[in-house]
Amino acid sequence: FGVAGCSGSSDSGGSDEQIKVGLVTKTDSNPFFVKLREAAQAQADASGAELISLAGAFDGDNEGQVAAIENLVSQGVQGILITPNSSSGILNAIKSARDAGVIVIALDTATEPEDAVDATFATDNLAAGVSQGEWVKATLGDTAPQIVMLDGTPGGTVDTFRHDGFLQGFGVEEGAAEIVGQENTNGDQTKAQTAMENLLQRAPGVNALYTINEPAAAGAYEAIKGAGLTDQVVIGSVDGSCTGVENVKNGVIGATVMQFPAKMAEQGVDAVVKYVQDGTKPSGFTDTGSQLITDTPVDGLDSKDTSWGAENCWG
Amino acid sequence: MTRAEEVPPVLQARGLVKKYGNVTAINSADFDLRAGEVLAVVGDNGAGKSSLIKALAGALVPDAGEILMGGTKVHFRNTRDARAMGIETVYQDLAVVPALDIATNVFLGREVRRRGLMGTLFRRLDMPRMRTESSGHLSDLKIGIKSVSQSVETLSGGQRQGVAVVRAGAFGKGVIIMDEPTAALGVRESGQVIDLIHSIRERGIPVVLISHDIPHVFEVSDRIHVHRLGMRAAVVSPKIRSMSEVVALMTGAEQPTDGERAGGG
Amino acid sequence: MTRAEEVPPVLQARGLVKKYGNVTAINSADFDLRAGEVLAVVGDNGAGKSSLIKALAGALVPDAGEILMGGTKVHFRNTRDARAMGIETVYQDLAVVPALDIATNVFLGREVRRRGLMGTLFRRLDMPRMRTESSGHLSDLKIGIKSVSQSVETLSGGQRQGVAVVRAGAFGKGVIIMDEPTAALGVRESGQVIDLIHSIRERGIPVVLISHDIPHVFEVSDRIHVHRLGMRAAVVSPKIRSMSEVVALMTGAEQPTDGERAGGG
Amino acid sequence: MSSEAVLQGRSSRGIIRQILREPLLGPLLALVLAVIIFSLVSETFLAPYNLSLILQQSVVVGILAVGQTLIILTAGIDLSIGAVAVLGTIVMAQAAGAGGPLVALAATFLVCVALGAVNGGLVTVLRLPPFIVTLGTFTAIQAATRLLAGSQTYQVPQGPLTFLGTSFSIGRFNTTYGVVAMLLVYLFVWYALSQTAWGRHVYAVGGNINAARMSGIKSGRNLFSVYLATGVIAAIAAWAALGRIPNADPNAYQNANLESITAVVIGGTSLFGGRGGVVGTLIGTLIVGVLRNGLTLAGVDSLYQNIATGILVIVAVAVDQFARRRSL
Amino acid sequence: MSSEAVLQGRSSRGIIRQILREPLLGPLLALVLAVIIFSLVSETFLAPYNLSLILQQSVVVGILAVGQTLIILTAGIDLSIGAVAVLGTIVMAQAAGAGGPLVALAATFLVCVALGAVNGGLVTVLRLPPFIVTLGTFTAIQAATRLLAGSQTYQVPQGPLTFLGTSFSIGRFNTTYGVVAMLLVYLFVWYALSQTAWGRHVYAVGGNINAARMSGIKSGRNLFSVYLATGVIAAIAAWAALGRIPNADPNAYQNANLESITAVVIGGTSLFGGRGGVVGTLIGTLIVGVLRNGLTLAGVDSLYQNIATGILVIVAVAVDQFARRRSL
Ligand SMILES: Nc1ncnc2c1ncn2[C@@H]1O[C@H](COP(=O)(O)OP(=O)(O)OP(=O)(O)O)[C@@H](O)[C@H]1O
Ligand SMILES: Nc1ncnc2c1ncn2[C@@H]1O[C@H](COP(=O)(O)OP(=O)(O)OP(=O)(O)O)[C@@H](O)[C@H]1O
Ligand SMILES: [Mg+2]
Ligand SMILES: [Mg+2]
Repeated sequence: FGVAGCSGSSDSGGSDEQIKVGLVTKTDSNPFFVKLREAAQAQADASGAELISLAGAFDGDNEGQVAAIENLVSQGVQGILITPNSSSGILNAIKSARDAGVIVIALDTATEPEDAVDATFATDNLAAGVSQGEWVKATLGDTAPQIVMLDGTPGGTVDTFRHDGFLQGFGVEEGAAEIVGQENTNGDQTKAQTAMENLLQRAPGVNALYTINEPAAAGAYEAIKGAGLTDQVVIGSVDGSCTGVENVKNGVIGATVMQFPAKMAEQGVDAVVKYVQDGTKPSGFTDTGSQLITDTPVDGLDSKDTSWGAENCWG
Repeated sequence: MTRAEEVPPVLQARGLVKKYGNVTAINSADFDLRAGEVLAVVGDNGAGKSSLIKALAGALVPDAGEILMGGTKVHFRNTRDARAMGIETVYQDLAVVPALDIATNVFLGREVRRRGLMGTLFRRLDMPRMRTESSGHLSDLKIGIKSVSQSVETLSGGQRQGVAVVRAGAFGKGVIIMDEPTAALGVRESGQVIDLIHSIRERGIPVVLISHDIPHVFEVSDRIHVHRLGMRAAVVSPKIRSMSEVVALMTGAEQPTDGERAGGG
Repeated sequence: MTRAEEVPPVLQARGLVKKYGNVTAINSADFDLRAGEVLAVVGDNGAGKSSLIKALAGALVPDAGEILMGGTKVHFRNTRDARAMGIETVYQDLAVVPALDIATNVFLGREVRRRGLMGTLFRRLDMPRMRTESSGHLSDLKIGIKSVSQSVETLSGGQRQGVAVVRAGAFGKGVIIMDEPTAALGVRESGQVIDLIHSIRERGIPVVLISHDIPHVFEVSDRIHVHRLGMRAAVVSPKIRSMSEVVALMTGAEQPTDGERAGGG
Repeated sequence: MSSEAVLQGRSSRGIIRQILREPLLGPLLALVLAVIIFSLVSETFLAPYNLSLILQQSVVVGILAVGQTLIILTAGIDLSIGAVAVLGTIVMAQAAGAGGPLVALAATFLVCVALGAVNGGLVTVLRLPPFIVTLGTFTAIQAATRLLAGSQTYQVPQGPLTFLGTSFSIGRFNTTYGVVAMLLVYLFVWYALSQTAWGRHVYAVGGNINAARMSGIKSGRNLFSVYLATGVIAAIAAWAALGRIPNADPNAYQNANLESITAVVIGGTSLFGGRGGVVGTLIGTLIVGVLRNGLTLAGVDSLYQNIATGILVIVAVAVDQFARRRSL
Repeated sequence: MSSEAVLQGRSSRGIIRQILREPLLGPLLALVLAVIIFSLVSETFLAPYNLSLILQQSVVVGILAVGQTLIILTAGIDLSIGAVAVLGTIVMAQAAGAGGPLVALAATFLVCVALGAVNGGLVTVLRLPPFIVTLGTFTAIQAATRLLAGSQTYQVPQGPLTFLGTSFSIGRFNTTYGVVAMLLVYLFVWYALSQTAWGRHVYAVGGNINAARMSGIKSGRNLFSVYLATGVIAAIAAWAALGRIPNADPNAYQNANLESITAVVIGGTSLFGGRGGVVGTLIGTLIVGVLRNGLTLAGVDSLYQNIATGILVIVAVAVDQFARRRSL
C-alpha cells in the first residue's frame, strides 16, 4: 500500500515560479554539515533559488529527518538534498516525496539501495577510511602495531564505513589483538580527550590511532601530549576542515583525509535547478572524491601537502 | 474496674517504644480503650501523644511492644491494616491532599463506583454521589463550604480540619481516633465536633480524643489517659478528678494514685 | 471613644476587599488597633480572619481599601514592607521552613552576623549566638526542645507553633499579630503564650490575637473585634459583653449595638 | 457511553468542568495563537494534508508523553522512556525475523513492561529517586540496545508491525492508524485518570504521598502500576514508531525523553506532581509539532527555528501563567 | 581564619557537624567502595598520575555542577548551563583574537552573567518554571552559538586563557590550576551556602518559598542572585574548558547539563529543593569520574561501561538511602 502522495501541495512545475530547494543534514552541529549548508546557500543564491536548511537533532534522528522531508514537501520545494542518517531508515519518506514530484538527492552518504534517491553526490567513506588506515600502517613501518580506535556513534553509517575502511587499509580484522582499545566519542573533542586519557592508562604502548573526525583527533592529541607520548603515537583522521589541516601542519594530526562538502552541495543544488529549468533528472552515484593530506608522505600513497590542503579545505 | 476485667479492651497497647535517632517519642507506653467509651488523651506538647496514636493507627510501626484488639495481638504494617480492623483516624497534620477537591479527599481510599456495568467493568467513579454525601456530612458538622468540588488548598485552616473530621466520622466502624480535631475550629464548629463524638458513642463506637482543651475533655470523656514523657502516667476519671488536678498530673506537679498509675482509671 | 479620637489608631484598615475567584474572603472590612491594647479577633471558620490579618501583614495585597498606620496611609507590597514598619506576625500555617533548623527559622530574614571583619567582610553568620538566643526564647515559653540545631520537621505540632510564636514575640517592635497561636499548644504552653502577650502589652506594644478560645480571649483582650462573613460585624468590650453574647454575635444570633457596629467597642 | 451521558446529565457537565479545571486555558491559547499566525504566513498550513502531517509527526513523542505525564503526576520523571521504546523497536524487528509479527508484538510488550517493572520496583521497593533510577536505566538500556542491535538497523516487513503507519481517509482528511492509536491512548488514560479510583490515587500519591498512605491508599502498588502502564505505553510508541519508519534504529529517538517532558510541562502539568493531566499534554505535543511544521512552511532554517522554538516555548508557558493569573 | 577558628572552637566544631549533617554518608561510602574495587582491579588506578587525571577530567562538569546545585537547591533546574559555558568558550576565543586575553575574559563573564540574568529574570519576574525557561534558553543559546561560530572551532593562544590548564606539582602529585580553581569554587560556594545569610535564604526559598517570603526574605532577589551566580560559575567553567583543550568548539559539552544534574543528585541534593549542598555534589562528580576512569582501566568496552555506569549510579544512590535509613 504505501503512504499516499499529497496532491494539495505539489503544484510546482511552472519554471517561472521561484525555485525552492530543501536541504536536510544529519545535524546542525557538525562543521562538515555547516560547510555543506553554506556552500549550498551560496550556490542557491547564485542561481536565484531559495534554500531552506533543516537538520536532525542528533546523529540517528530518523524521525527528525522524516519530519523535515514531509514539511519541506508540504512547503512546496522542488528538490530535496539530504544527508541520510541511516542509509535505509527514511526511504518511505523519500519515496512519498518523489511520488509527489520532488526530486531527492543524497549527499555525503548513499542510501541503501542507492536508487532510492534520484542521484547521489558523496564521498566514498570506506575509501576514506582505507586511506587513513594505509597511511597509519605505512608510517608505523615495522613497529608492532597497538591500535586505539576513537569511534563516533556506534551504528552510524559513516562511522561504520570509516571504521571498517581503516581496518581494511591497515590490514587487520575486527577484534584483532592489535586493537588495544576502542571508545565512542560522538565526534566530540572533550569526550575524545577523556577517553584517550583513560585508554592511555590502560594501554600506554599505543602507537596507532584511528579517529572518526578531526575534533576527536584534536581531543586525543591533548591527552597524548599530557602523557608525553606525542612521538610514539601516529594519529590519523578524516574530514579536511581548515582547523584539521592546520592541525596536520602543526603536527597535531599525522594525516587527514579530506572530503569536499562544497562540491557535493554545489552539484546538488545545480542538479535541482537544472531539473526545474529544463526537466533533466540527475542520476547515479557521483564520487566527489577524498584526498589524503599530510606533510609526511609515504611511498605508494597519493597525498597532498598542507599548503594544498589549506587552499582546498572547508570551514 | 470489674467491667474492664470482664470484657477485653477494644484496643490495647503494651510497652510500645518508638525512637527517632536519640529522641524517644514513645517510651514503653501502655494504652487501653474500652468498648463504647470516649477516652481522652492529654499531655504536654511533645509528650508523644501523636506518636502513640500513630502507632495505634498503623501510621508508624513501633520499635517494640504489642498492640491488641479485643484481646488478640494484631500487627499493623500500615494504615490500611488498621482501617481493615475498623480504626479510623483524624491526624494532627490532617493528611489531606491539598490539590484534590473536598469530595475526593473525603472518599480517598474508599471511592464509590457507579452501579451497573459502568462501575464494575469500566470502574467509573460515582462522583455525583460522593459529592452529595460529602456535602451532607459537612453540613451536619455545620462547616459552611460553598462547593465540595473546591480544592482543599483553597480552604481556611478550620474548614480543612472539618474535612478531615468528616472523613473519619463518616466511615469509622470500630474505633475512631481524633488527634486535636478542634484545634483550628471555631466555637460553633467545635461544639459540632463534640456533638459528633457524643453521637458516635451513642452508636456504640469508642472514640479516642487527643485534645489540649481541658473543658472539652471533661465535657465529653469517660476516662482520661494522661501522657507524660512518652508514656502513660495515669488514667483518671473526670468524675473523680478536677480540671486543675489533671493539669497538675500532666506536668508532673501532682502524683497519680497507684490505681490511676496502673491504668485503672 | 474619646481616647480613640485623640490618638489615631496604630493600625487601621478601611473597606478592605479580597476576592479569590468567586469567593469573597474579605468583604469591605474595617479594622482598628489602638496603641498598647490587646485586640482579639474572633469569628467562625472561614469568616476571613486570616485573610484580613494577612492583608495587614503584607502577606496578601487587597483588591481594594486602604491601610493606615498612625493615621497615615501605607501600602504594603509584601511582608517586608510591613515588617519595616514594625509589624510581626505568627501565621496560622506557621510559615516555617521544615528542612531548616530551629535557630535558623527563628532568625530567618534577620540573621545576625559575626562581629568584626569576619562579619562585615566575610559576612559570616554568628550561629552560636543565634542558637543561644533562640534557645533562650524557647525556654522562656517553656517549650521543651532538646536542641535548636534540630530541623523543624522533626518537631511535634505544638513545638512548631512555639517556634513560630517565639519568632514574632522576640522581634516585634510596633505591632504583633498572632493567628491562633495556641491552637496546637498544651495547657501549660498556652498559658505561657498568654503570659507572653501580657508582657508584650506591658512593653507598650499592641497585640492582635486571633483565637477560637473564648476564655483565653476574655482573659487577655481589651477589646474584641467580631468578624463575620468577611467583614467586621462589631467591636465589643469583654467587660460589657459576656462570653455567650460574643459567641452569639459571631454566629449572627445576636445583633450588635450601633456603637459596636461602628467599631466603637 | 452516550446513553449513560444523557441519563447523567449532571455528571457529564461535571466531566467538562473537570476538563476545563485543568490549567488548560494557557496552552490552548498558545496553540490557537500559533495556528492563527502560521495560517496567515503560509497558505498550505491549514491544508488538511498538512494538518494530518503534524499529527503524524507527533504520534511517537505524543504517545510517550502520555506515559511521561503519568510518571510526572506521581512527582517522578522518566528519563528512560525513549530508550525503552527504542529497545522495543529493535526487539520487535529482530523477533519479527525469528517468530513472525505476533510473537514480535508480544515480545515487545513483554520487554517494555518488564523494564517498566524494573524502574517501578527500584522506585517503590528501594524508594530511590525516579530521576536517578531512570537515568541509570536509560544509560544501561541505551547501551544494551546498541549491543543487541550490533551496529545495524533492522527493516521490518510491511504487515501488522507497520499497521500503525497505514493511512486512511475521512472525507478529505487523510491520516494514519497511528494517529488514531495516539488519540485512543490519550482518551483511555484521560478516562483512567479522571474517572477511576486508580487515577485519583495517582494524583494523591503525587500530591502528598504521606496523606495518601494515611488515607489507606496502597501507594507503593499505585506507583508501581504507573510504571507498568508507562511500559505498556512505551511498547505502543515502539509499534507506532515502526509504522512511521519501518526500520528499527538503535540511535533513533535520543531526544524523546526531553521532548516528552517538554510536552508535559508546556501542557501545564507540574513537575512537583499531583497537578495536571493528559489533555494538557496533548496540547503541549501539538504546540511543539505546529511550531516545527509552521516554521518550516514559513521557510525558516533549522538553526533559526531552534532559536524561535526556544523563545516560543517560553512564550507559550508565559501566556499560560498570565491566563491563569487573570482567571484567579 | 585559623586564629578565628581557634577562638571559636565551638563554632568550628559546628561547621564540621554542619558538613556531616548533609546526607553525605551514602555518596561517600559509594565513592570509597568504587575506589577500593578499582584499585584491586587495576594497579595503575591509585597511581598519583591517574588520580590527578580523574580530577582534571572532572573539572568542567564539576564546576558546572556547583551552579547546578545552587539552582536545584532553589527547587529549580538549569538545562542551559552547559550551553552557556560553550557559548562562553566561543566568545572567549573570538574576543581573544579581537582584543586580547583580558578583554576576552571580561567578555565571557559578561555574556555568561547576562544569560544568567535572562534565566533569572524569566524565573523571578515572570514566575515561569525554571525547567521551561532553561529548556527554552538552552535551545536558543545552542543555536545562537552555532550561528556565531559558523562552521569553525577556534584555537586560543597559550597564555592567560589557557592558564587553568597549566600543570604544577605538589610532591609526586601533578595537577593543574583548573583543579585548584574547581576546588576553590566549591569552597567558596560551600562557605556562602552554609555560613552566610544569603545561603540560608537559598535553602529557605527552595524549601518553602511562601514561608521565606512571609519571613521577609526578598525571595525574588535571592533567586535572581542564584541565577547570576550560576552565570559566573558557567564563565569559570568556560575558562577551565579552554585550559583543558585550547580550542573552542560549538559542539562540545552537549551532555554537560545532564551530567551536572547527575552529579548533584548522586550527591544527595533533593530535586525538590531546600536540601543538600555542594560537598555532596563534589563527591557525586568524583563518583562519575572514578567510574569512567576505573571501568576503562579495567578494560571494559564502552558500551558495557555504559551499562555498568547506569547500574552503578543506581547502586550509589541505593547505598545512600540505605545508610541514611540506618542512621535515622
Ligand atoms: N520524624 C521525627 N523525627 C524526629 N523526632 C520526632 C519525629 N516525630 C516526632 N518526633 C519527636 O517525638 C516527640 C513526640 O512527638 P509527638 O508529635 O508524638 O508529640 P505530641 O504529644 O503529639 O505533641 P503535640 O501536643 O505538640 O502535638 C517530640 O519531641 C518530637 O520532636
Ligand atoms: N488562596 C485561596 N483561594 C481560594 N479561596 C481562599 C483562599 N484563601 C482563603 N480562601 C477562602 O476565603 C475564606 C476566608 O478564609 P480565611 O482563611 O481568611 O478564614 P479564617 O477566618 O481565618 O478561618 P479559620 O478560623 O478557619 O482559620 C474561606 O472561605 C476560604 O475558603
Ligand atoms: Mg501531636
Ligand atoms: Mg484562619
